[in-house]
Amino acid sequence: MSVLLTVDGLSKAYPGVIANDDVSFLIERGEVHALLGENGAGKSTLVKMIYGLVRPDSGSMTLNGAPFSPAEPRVARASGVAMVFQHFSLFEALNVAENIALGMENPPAMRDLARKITDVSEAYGLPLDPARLVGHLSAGERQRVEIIRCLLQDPKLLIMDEPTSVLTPQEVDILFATLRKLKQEGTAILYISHKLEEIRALCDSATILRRGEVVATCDPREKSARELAEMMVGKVLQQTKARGADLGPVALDVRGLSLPPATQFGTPLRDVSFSVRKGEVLGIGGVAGNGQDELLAALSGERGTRDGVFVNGQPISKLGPTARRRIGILSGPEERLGHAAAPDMSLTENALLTGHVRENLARNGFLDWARTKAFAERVVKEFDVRTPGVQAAARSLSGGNLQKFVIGREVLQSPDVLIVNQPTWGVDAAAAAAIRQSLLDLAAQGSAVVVISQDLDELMEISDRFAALNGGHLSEAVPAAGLTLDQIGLMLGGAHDLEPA
Amino acid sequence: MITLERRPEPSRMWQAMTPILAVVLTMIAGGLLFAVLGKDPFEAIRTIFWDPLFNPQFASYSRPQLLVKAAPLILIAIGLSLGFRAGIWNIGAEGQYIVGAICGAAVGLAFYPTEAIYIFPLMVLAGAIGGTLWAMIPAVLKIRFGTNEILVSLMLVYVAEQLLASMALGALRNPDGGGFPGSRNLQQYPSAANPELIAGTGAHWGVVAAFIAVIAAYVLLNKHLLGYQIKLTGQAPRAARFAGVRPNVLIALCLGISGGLAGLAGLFEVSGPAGQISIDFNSFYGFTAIIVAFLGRLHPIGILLAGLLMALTYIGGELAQFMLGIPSAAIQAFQGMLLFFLLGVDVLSNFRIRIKRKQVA
Amino acid sequence: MDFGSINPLILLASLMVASTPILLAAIGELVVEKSGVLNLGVEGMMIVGAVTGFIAAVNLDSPTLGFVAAAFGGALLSLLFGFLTQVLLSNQVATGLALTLFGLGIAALMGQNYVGIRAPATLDVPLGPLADIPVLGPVLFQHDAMIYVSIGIVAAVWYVLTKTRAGLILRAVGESHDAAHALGYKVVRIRLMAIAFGGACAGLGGAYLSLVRVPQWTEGMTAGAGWIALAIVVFASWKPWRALLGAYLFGGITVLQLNLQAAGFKIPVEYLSMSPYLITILVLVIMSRDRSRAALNAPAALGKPFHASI
Amino acid sequence: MNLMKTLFGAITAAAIGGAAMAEDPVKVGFIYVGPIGDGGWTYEHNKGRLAVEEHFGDKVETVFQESVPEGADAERAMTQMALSGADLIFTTSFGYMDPTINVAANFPDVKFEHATGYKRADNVSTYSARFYEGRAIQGHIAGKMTESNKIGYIASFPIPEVIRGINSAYIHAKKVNPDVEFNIVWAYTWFDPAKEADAANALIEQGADVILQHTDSTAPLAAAQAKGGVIGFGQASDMAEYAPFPRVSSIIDDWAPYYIARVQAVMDGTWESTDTWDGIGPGMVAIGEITDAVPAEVAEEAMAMKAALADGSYHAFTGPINKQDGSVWLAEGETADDGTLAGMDFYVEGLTAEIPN
Repeated sequence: MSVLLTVDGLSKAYPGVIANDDVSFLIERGEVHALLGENGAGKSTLVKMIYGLVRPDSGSMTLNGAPFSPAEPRVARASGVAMVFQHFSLFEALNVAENIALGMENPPAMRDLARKITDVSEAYGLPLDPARLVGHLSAGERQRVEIIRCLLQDPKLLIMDEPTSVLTPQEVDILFATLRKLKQEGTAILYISHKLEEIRALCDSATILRRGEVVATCDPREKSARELAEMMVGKVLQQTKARGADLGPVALDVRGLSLPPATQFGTPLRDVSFSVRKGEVLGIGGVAGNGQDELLAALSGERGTRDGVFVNGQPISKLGPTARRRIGILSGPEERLGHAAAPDMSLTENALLTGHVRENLARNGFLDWARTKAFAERVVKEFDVRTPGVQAAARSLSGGNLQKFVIGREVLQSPDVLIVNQPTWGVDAAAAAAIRQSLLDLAAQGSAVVVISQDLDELMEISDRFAALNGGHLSEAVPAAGLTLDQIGLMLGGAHDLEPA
Repeated sequence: MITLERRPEPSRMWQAMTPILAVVLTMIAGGLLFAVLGKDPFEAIRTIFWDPLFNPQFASYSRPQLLVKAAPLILIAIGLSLGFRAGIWNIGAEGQYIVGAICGAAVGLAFYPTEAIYIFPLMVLAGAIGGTLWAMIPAVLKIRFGTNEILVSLMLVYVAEQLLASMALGALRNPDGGGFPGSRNLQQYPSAANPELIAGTGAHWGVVAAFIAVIAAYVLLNKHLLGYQIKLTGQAPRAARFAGVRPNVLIALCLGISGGLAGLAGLFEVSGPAGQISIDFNSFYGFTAIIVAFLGRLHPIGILLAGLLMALTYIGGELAQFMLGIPSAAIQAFQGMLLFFLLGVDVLSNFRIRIKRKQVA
Repeated sequence: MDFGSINPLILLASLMVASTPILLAAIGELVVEKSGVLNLGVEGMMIVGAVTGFIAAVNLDSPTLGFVAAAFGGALLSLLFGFLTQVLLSNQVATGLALTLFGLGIAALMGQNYVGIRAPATLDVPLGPLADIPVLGPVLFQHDAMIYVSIGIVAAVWYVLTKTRAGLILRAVGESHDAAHALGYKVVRIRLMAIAFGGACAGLGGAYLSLVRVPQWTEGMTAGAGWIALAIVVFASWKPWRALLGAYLFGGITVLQLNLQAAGFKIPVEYLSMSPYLITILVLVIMSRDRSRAALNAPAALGKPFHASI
Repeated sequence: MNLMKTLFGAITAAAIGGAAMAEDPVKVGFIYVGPIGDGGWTYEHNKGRLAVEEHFGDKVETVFQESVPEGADAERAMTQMALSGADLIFTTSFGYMDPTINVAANFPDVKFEHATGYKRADNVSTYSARFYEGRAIQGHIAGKMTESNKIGYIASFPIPEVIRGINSAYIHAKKVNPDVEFNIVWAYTWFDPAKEADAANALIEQGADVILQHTDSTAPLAAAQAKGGVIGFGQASDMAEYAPFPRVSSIIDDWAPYYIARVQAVMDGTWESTDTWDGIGPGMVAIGEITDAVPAEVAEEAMAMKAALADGSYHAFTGPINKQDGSVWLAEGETADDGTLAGMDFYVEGLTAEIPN
């Protein structure tokens, strides 16, 4: 094997943050190279510099032995570097072929392109219909669009940013088969992830980043997942404390809940039924875009339904979020900025967002800012939110700190029922552990907790029972203890049409 | 290379500084414009900004006139600002202003020549209701069908203008006016008139209403849950629904309030300074108020100041026209510049400007 | 007094003339909105186009150069809007309104010495025998060049938007500027180009008023045409040929209304004058009733500010 | 209000105190409803202002404010002008009537002249022009010239001024051509070039080969020219740029003689509140050159009518004239009184349309 890409001393600083500090490593031809690190460790910035989206402050790169400093993605693509994004690079209202054409330098005529898409996608076991609107595709299918887009350009280096976060275990297998095939063809792959088992299964070497610096380079197959994790985090991890609470009567009961999709490209809920008892944690797994947002909206009261939701035996389907909060049903949506919190508002104002009902922050509609501030300060203190003060705008906080604030805001209101969606998404490991612990503690105090998550490890760690959401259907809830990954994969379903070719 | 870097939080210093900076820049650019037109820029700027306030020849008259001119702008802009903050774009205040004036005047004229104390209050009510109902058309269409309120409210301005012409020539025409268009003069009908309350101040009921609106909006936005919900909806609509705000209620409320205030402004204008319904009764107040709302950063106090500033440029502009012979077009362009600068320099409160040396590729 | 005295074919011919200014402005705004930008300053750009076109045509004694200058003037003014909204990230609604105010003022200033002057005549396109075809000839083949140019622009916009890579990129930028940016497209630059194109088209529309339809320069001569153009873009659900239909429909109502009066029909003029606006509202309602379809046609990023945060 | 009056009185007295001295120029103000650049109504008033400046030279100073909306803004514009020391203020739109009266009450020493209104005071005169006299001549030429016997009329708003013009033109067209028909389009605007062009086109398409207009832009003339074979008339200003064809003549508002006379009266101290309604005779209404497109004998007849109107030997509304419903308005030989004309709200017999409302 020979060296394809060298990265030498790259640095990039943003106001208040050094994203990359003197980062160096190299990638060989036909190698799957992992870039490992927590959220905020600088992985994304690094690959954006390789892809030409961000210019480094200092440092240099070579590709195929020649100096390489792409001024824009076009240049990077012309040099044989392709990238599959984690977010934000598809256009929902355009079809597959148009989306792919947009990512190519010199796309052939649409008809030829469509044929090529069909050919290539079948050759790599990722079937795609070029005429479909991307908005109508599942998350897994969307990722295929991105991968095919890259493959059509015969890349020498393929960058993949967290590709498996939206896939079922079966889909992950198919993806890995594709990547191994590419590797045999001599394509190098730069694989970004924080999922250690995947990296151990797939990658030939790994560069580990922490706070923008390279802390280690190793062969991941020779390390245990725990060793890798500790290199990533830099300290010994604490396990979530197990608990053994007694379960009370049914608190939240959902029977035959159906809901049309909120947007054209959303997923409807189809006849969803489950119940949660006091003191119980129900984990709901599923791949993104299978109805998670809709389920949260139906339970939080954002979207009323005709029927189907009961709390302590009383129907609440028609109640709005405020009325539900009054009777103790609280929730935390997935999107921190813009849904759970208003980005430009202060923490105090964001405390008011859900807190005014149960914390008596308003009288006859007139706000009590002093009490609100006190409540915000309590959340900050008890959930260890790192912030200059409660007057800081929500968007000025890091993801983990804001998530702690958002979850803490709900937990401190002592809900009878708490529903959260992706409570630790994009949060560093320490904060994630703290959030999980707070959910367990809440259940231990007798609240019913529903955790919707795409992180199966997380669900296995804290759930009493587990159910899977697939295409708007919810599976039967089963005890979480003793479930195997294969069983979960089958529950998550949706894999029947994805067999490798 | 100059790049913009988003500040983690808006800079309070720049928020306060940018309006002043904008006015200064407008003075410079406007001065250049006047100089190109062959006028003395310093004299022009002084005539526009200084003379209406302090020139002994005009000030005692012009100063109260600032209130007269600013009151409808402020009243309308306050209503609009609530909607704008919530992301609800009522561009048709001009139409609501007209319809409010028509409804209010119609009520007053219906009583003519009866003199009674209840007539004016009834007119005020009718004006507010007229404006509100006119604004409820885009509201209902948006709620029911998701129709874009910008375009509907805008189209309704033209419908209202036709309605005004029809009223001035038809139903509300002064029967003693010798067939000329226009209604009876309400100023000359004591029970329906909106007179100057304290002589020499310019303050009529519309000015009082504008001040009340400023205070009410300030309390609403800073001390009341509804104001909080309005702000929340504008900044993060999903978060607002999550917080329990019902978007449809808010749409109806914001459009209704802005329409009602615009209708009130129309009524106070028609029964006071303007005096009568005529074909050209509306004089762009509804559109100018949009500009005033943004000039005031959608903040009640800001709008109060912006309305006064705008009125100053109008009155000063008038003085500049006949004292210095500056064409009214130049004054209009000058006002356009003022808004451009205000909109442009606002970037400083949310972004930091960085100058970077170009890298050697 | 009979309805038969209104010849529908002649009506068609004159509505084409009446509609061309708003058609030009609308097709330009359509491209702007397809790129995700809402420019409410169409009226201002039109009137600046009207005056620059007129001044150039008079001084250079060439209507053609007048139209070129008008396109240039409209584009220049639109780039002021572009700079404020795309570079300084100002609010698009307010900036558009300010542009209208500024445009009306600056146009009046520029045109002060051009009142009461006649524009050089624009010549009809010599389409030879085509023009002599009975019935169709006068309707379709006896117009000035700009009518054909405007239809040509509509066809070109349709072709570019649906059939070419440039159009695909433009739609992509209007759909999701973040995704387009991630793929390496210069969102701001593309939008500035779209804005300039919109300004140029609005300028042409204004010049059509001052050089062909009226033809003379007078202050405020656009008299609200720019606002109609905005409505037509929505009426057309962002589709070029439908914009043509919408513009002709709107022009048609105005012309028909005047024809009915001229033919002696007793019609309530004020209420008929309202009808184009009311019909536009009705179409807006019908169009937006089917929320999913409207959502598909509307550029998803319309009016949203873009700042490359990475 | 009283306090205001004294206040203003004091200020004005101070301002005017200087004006009494002989060497000080007389300051004359003009309030315009539109931009000077409208090429029509305001444009002609401003020409009157320029004529005053030219006539008196250093002895006058004129100031003006254009595009002043009717209503509150007008009142302020007048007041500020009075405060700046104006001795005489012309307010040149009907909608300024009440504001003029109000402001005049506050400035008893300033003279006001309000155009086209009917309210007067000790220091407020009114003046207007008998445009219908010009319309009579237009009607005559139009009746003679039309071959299709259809005459198109672009009207602005249904007010007495406009209705009077329609009647006058119709009576005189009918007199020379009994088959003549009037097609009337109400544009509901004083000034919207594009709409005026459309209206002209609609009328021409309906067969009209003569277009009369009571709106201010040249757009109808341009439309007539584009169609070919259609004639029109200049309105408000001469619109000579369309002569000799399609513009065959014009009615010109000529305010200069009146303005000069009134300024002179202020200078002489002879100014009194009057009501002036002048026509062709005193030159307030001028008839633009009749071009060669009009046959010589028609032009001669027109000039004869002009002379008769000017010396008062002929009145444009001379009986017998019936109203549209057939009832008698003017008996044989009877002429219309100014009161009826001022408030005219009916068509004469023969016009088939209805006045909108």
